[in-house]
Amino acid sequence: MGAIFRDPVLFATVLGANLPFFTMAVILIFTRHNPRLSSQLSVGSIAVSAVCAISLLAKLFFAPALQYQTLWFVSGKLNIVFGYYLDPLSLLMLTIVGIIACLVQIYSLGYMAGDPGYSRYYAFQSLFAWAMMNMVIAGSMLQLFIFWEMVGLASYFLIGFYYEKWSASQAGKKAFVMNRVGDVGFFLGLILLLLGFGNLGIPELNHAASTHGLSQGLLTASALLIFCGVIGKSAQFPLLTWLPDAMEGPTPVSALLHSATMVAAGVYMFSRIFPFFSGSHDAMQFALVIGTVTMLLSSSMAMVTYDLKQVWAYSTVSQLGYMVMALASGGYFAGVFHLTTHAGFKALLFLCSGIFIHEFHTNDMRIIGKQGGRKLKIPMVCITVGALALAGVFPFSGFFSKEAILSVLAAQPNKIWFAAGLFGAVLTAYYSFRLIFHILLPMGGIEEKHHHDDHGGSSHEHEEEHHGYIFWAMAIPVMILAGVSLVLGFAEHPLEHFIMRSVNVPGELAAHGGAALQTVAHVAAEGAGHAHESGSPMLLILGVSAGLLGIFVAWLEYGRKGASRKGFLSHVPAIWKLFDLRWFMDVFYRKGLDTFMYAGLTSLFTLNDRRIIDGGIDGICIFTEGSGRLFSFLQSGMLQFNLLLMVLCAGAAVLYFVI
Amino acid sequence: MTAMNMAGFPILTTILMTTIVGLLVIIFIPPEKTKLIKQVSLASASLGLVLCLWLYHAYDFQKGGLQFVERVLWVKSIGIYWFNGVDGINLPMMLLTSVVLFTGVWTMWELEHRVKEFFALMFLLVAGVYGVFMSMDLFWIFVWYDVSLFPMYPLIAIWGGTRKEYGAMKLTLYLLAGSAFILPAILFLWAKGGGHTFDLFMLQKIGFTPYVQNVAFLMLYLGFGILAAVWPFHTWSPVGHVAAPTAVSMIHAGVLMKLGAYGVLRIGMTLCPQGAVYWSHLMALLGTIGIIYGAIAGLGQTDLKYVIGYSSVSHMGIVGLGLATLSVNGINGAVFQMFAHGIMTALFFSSVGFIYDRTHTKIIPELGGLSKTMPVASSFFIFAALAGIGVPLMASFWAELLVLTAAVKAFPVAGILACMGMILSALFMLRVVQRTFYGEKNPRWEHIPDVSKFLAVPRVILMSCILFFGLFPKVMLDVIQSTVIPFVTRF
Amino acid sequence: MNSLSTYLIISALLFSLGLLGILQRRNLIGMLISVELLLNAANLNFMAYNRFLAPDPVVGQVITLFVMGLAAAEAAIGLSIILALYRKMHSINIEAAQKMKG
Amino acid sequence: METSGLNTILQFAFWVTVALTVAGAAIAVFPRNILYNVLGLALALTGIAGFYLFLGSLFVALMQLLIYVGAICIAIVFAIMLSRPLHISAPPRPPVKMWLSILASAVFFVGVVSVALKTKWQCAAGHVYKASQWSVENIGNALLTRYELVFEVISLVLLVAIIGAVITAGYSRRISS
Repeated sequence: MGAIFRDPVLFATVLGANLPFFTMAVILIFTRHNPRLSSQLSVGSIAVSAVCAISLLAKLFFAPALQYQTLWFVSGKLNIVFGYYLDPLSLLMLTIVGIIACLVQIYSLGYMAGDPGYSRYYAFQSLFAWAMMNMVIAGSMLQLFIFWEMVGLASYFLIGFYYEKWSASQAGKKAFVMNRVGDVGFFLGLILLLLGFGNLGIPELNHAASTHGLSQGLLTASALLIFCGVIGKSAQFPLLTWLPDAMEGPTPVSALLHSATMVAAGVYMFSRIFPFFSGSHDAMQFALVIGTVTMLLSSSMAMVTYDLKQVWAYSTVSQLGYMVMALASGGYFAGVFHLTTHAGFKALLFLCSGIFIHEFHTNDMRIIGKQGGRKLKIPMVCITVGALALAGVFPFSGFFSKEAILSVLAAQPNKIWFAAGLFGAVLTAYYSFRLIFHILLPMGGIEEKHHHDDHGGSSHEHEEEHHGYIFWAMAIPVMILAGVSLVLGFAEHPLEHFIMRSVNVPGELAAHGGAALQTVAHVAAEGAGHAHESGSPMLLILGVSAGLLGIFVAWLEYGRKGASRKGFLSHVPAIWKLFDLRWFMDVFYRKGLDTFMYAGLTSLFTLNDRRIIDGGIDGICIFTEGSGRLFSFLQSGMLQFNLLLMVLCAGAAVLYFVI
Repeated sequence: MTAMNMAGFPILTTILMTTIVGLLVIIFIPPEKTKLIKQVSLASASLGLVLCLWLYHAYDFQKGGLQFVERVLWVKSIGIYWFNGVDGINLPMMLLTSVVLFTGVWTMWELEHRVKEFFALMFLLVAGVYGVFMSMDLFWIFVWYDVSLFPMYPLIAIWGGTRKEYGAMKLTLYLLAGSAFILPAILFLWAKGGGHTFDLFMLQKIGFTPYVQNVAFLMLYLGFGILAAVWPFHTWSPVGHVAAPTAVSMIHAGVLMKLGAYGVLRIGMTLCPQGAVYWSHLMALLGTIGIIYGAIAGLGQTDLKYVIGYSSVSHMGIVGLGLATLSVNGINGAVFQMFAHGIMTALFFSSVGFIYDRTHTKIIPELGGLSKTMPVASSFFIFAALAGIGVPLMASFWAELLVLTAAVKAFPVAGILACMGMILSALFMLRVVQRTFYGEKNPRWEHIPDVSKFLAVPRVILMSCILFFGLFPKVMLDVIQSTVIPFVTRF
Repeated sequence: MNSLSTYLIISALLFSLGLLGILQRRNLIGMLISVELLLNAANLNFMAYNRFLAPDPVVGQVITLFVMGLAAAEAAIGLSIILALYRKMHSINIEAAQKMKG
Repeated sequence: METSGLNTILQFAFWVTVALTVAGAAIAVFPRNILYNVLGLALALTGIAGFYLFLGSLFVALMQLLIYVGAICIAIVFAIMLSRPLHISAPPRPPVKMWLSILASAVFFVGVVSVALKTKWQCAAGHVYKASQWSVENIGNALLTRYELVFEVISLVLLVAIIGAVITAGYSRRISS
């Protein structure tokens, strides 16, 4: 224990990662009935965590990867360790999580104000922050899995935050169960590794994979199984439908968990053991296919929905698909970089949408547009910034990361992935600007009769008047994120250097971790190198034009004067319906669950229990009882008759034996 | 037997005596003085708890083996010993028993109907349970085992709920049917061992022939398996639990079901290692079926206690699967799961019991939206449900991890199927949670008060137990494996 | 005359008479009387075996005494049951007591 | 000669005892008046006490008289007085039951007698008949040493039986009143 206080780095890590847990406990046990204090505690502790994360990043920026570990328990030959692993990737992610969680919690001060479950909300936010931070800096895959599950638990509680709403609790359940499906694969993969390799330490795994310490079969099998976890958590095909449903939660939750950090955990885990995955060509190809399919499917869904949050949810899924594509095609840095920028601008988009939703009490972009959404200037500007970043327009952060991904994809021998990536970029730009134009340039202008006018004055005054504190609590985080989205892209090279740097630092970890990282560097450099060789100007032009093309199409349909505002897909109702119903995936799951599980197995088993097993037992009982009844006729109650029989029998027996 | 350490002070007998003295004192208190009866019960239960905690603390796991041994020859001609001792397998069970008894007594604080008889019978039941766990003599194990079965009938039939006579009768008949397998098996082993000792460890040294081991193990497995709700002998579990009053469900599901698994481990696998190897596939098969079947059948239930009953079937399947692997991790996990499930299911039943006391219904569709009116009581149930799902950092997660790891190694197909059980258990627990606690506020329950601070204490104790052993599994695993590691060398 | 079989036959005769009484009497007290006969027949056997066969002279006598004690106890209990029964049913006819009929 | 004379007397006395006993037993069983039955029983029991004398045990014979004839018969008489009035005549005996009972008893009698006669009885090793060993002192000695437990158990049983009898008889009175 003393070591924690002696080592400032360890102290900051432990404090930053675990403070929210105690906050949660304190809120749940003591300050439930004092929402104000609860929120202050929670925001305070997450601020401390964020500061810890930033200072760790600053302090360890040039330091080698650090590993702390202690034995958790031993069972047989299994040594389960608990530890923290601080390398550039985890530090980066820790900082992202800390900052965004902090911003979102500040934002929630406004958004959730007056909610009856205010304290509960902050308790679960703290639970999430704790789990997510611990997951990020976990030293072993098992520990990662544990906090991965805890993150899912926090997500379950936060999605179902409005538990009076059936759809919300249903969505929470769906999220948890679908995640569980993926997690079981993950779990099995871990068990396989545990049995085949015996050690789940992240550096050890990476090292073993890159030095062929693992047999190819084991590696592929476990990589594929572990990838199931990514599919679940990062909502990849075929488990992607929980994420749009998860939008039932409060908007800040969607921003934090279901776009910026938690769902990115899958991608993070992928990059965490990237050398391990890259040891298996088959697994990588599988991931590439899954990522591409996900990206395209969810983009298509985003094109038809009118729900603000749903658009961003589908978009999140598709961007996660992008990241998986990048990683699966060897673009370690591209994936991580897109993860970083995406966290920023997608949180931004959600938080802006949250302001609209909070203001207009609807999720429908058409109604928001009509009621004067564009009059909310700060969120309108910020959401446009976010959309530009998402669409990959220079100089916003999304541009840089998307270019990085496209260059990696272009380096793939099969150009189909690159084409899919480009197509995805077009779709992304299209659906995000479809939304922007809906709000900015609503059909038939702004209806002047919306309820805000009753108070008189513009909506801006209204904001000042009514909820100054609330509005600014929401606006400031949004503006900070917008600023970040604006500048983060320019930090590409320092970041790349930082993420890739640890390769060149000979530290104590070089012994077992160095080689792993070299592989990363090698693979990544290869990818980047290819990209650059294969003509970056060409790539640049293609990437930018894809984004612009999407925006242009959106403008044609929704933005320009006299536009139909229906979308080209509305001409083909079948496809519209297909996209709108999520390619019938939900229908399929629902039907499957209902017919196979509930109507099939469950009722069969229940029937079996009641009729066959219990029936059999009861049958035995009835037989016993019946035969007892039968023989009870002998029990005439006439004592002497019984005696007589007894004596006669005894006498007869004696006679038989004697004579 | 070199590792056997004689105890100076007969701590185990003292623990047993806390219940028996409690029972006697209660018998001599006039029935009107319910408050005094409850206080005496709680005092004797807490004395047991303190002694068990001390025992747990004092057990030297580095040395391992049987400790705190008391061994006195009782009947010379057939070799019955008063032979008690603890090792890493029964120590967690003793702790579990004391915790569940303590919280169970506290949970029943509001009982009004025939208080005296209730607590007297409950202490008799627990005396039997303690006896089985601490005894190392086959004769005494069987005697205590039956002592623990007998009070179940009146406890359920008098204080029970839904279809109590049927439930009580079914449960008792099932369990006695189990006894009918166990007694011949014990006598068979005793006779084959020369007929001059019931001492478990003396019999162990004899080394039975494979045939004897196969037969005896199967009988013991079936007999004890009924109590452990091994599929297809599980149907008493939902029915019996539905009928039983809260504390009885807690003790029964929490502790008594563990007697079954413990019996298989303690008698079956100790005396018949070859038999265990021979039947391990059967055990793995039934365990896996139990895991899947319990979860799926639980999906369709509408009675809260039925759901928990089926979840117990599923969780005890994990124990069965763990034992079947005959490996360090599997048995570690199985014993740990026995402990974790005991605590968890006690929490389940105590929260359901509270809800039932207040609302007088356990039917899920009638309950909906309970979270609004009783947030604390609901959170206890939800916590238990999460533990049941196997959320990490709760005790049962580690148990499942260990068992599944061992199972995937020993029986890959069964292991993978059992993993699928994790999905099902999540689905079915969350479904119950959703339907019972979430949704619109139900006007019918609007004026029902939430759980009071006083009655929250036992539930909080159980919750903290789950969390403590989830965060620090070492505390338990060190103890368990000190015995399990030498144990598995004989397979 | 003084031989084992004489005594055995006498006791068998007494026993059979007692048996007959038990089987056909409906008066409970009559049945009790017959039971006394049965016990005495058995006692006589014990004594006779002891006298003619056993090595230890005391054992048969002790058993006889024991049986006598038991018989006294049995008579006390039996008679009190009869009295209780009579108060309950106002009859001591065995055929009236049929509550245990299955 | 003297002994043969004594023998004759003894033999005569023996057969008289047999006759009395069997007659007593018959009276105890056959008459329908319950009081006659008790008297018959007393006669039969006295006869059996006589057999004990013939067998050489004075103590047991005395006990027989004391306990059976003295105590039990009197108790039965009391019971008769406390229960049904004697003058109420009982319903007639059903003949089927009667004959069946006689058949059963006869079968039993024949069976037992044939066993008794067919068996070749052999003395146990060490069987010596010495009158001194049948003395009261000897029995008293044995009862308080080797058969101490038997002695105590009898007294305990009697105690319990008496308490039980009191409760059974008294309890029913409480219920019926």
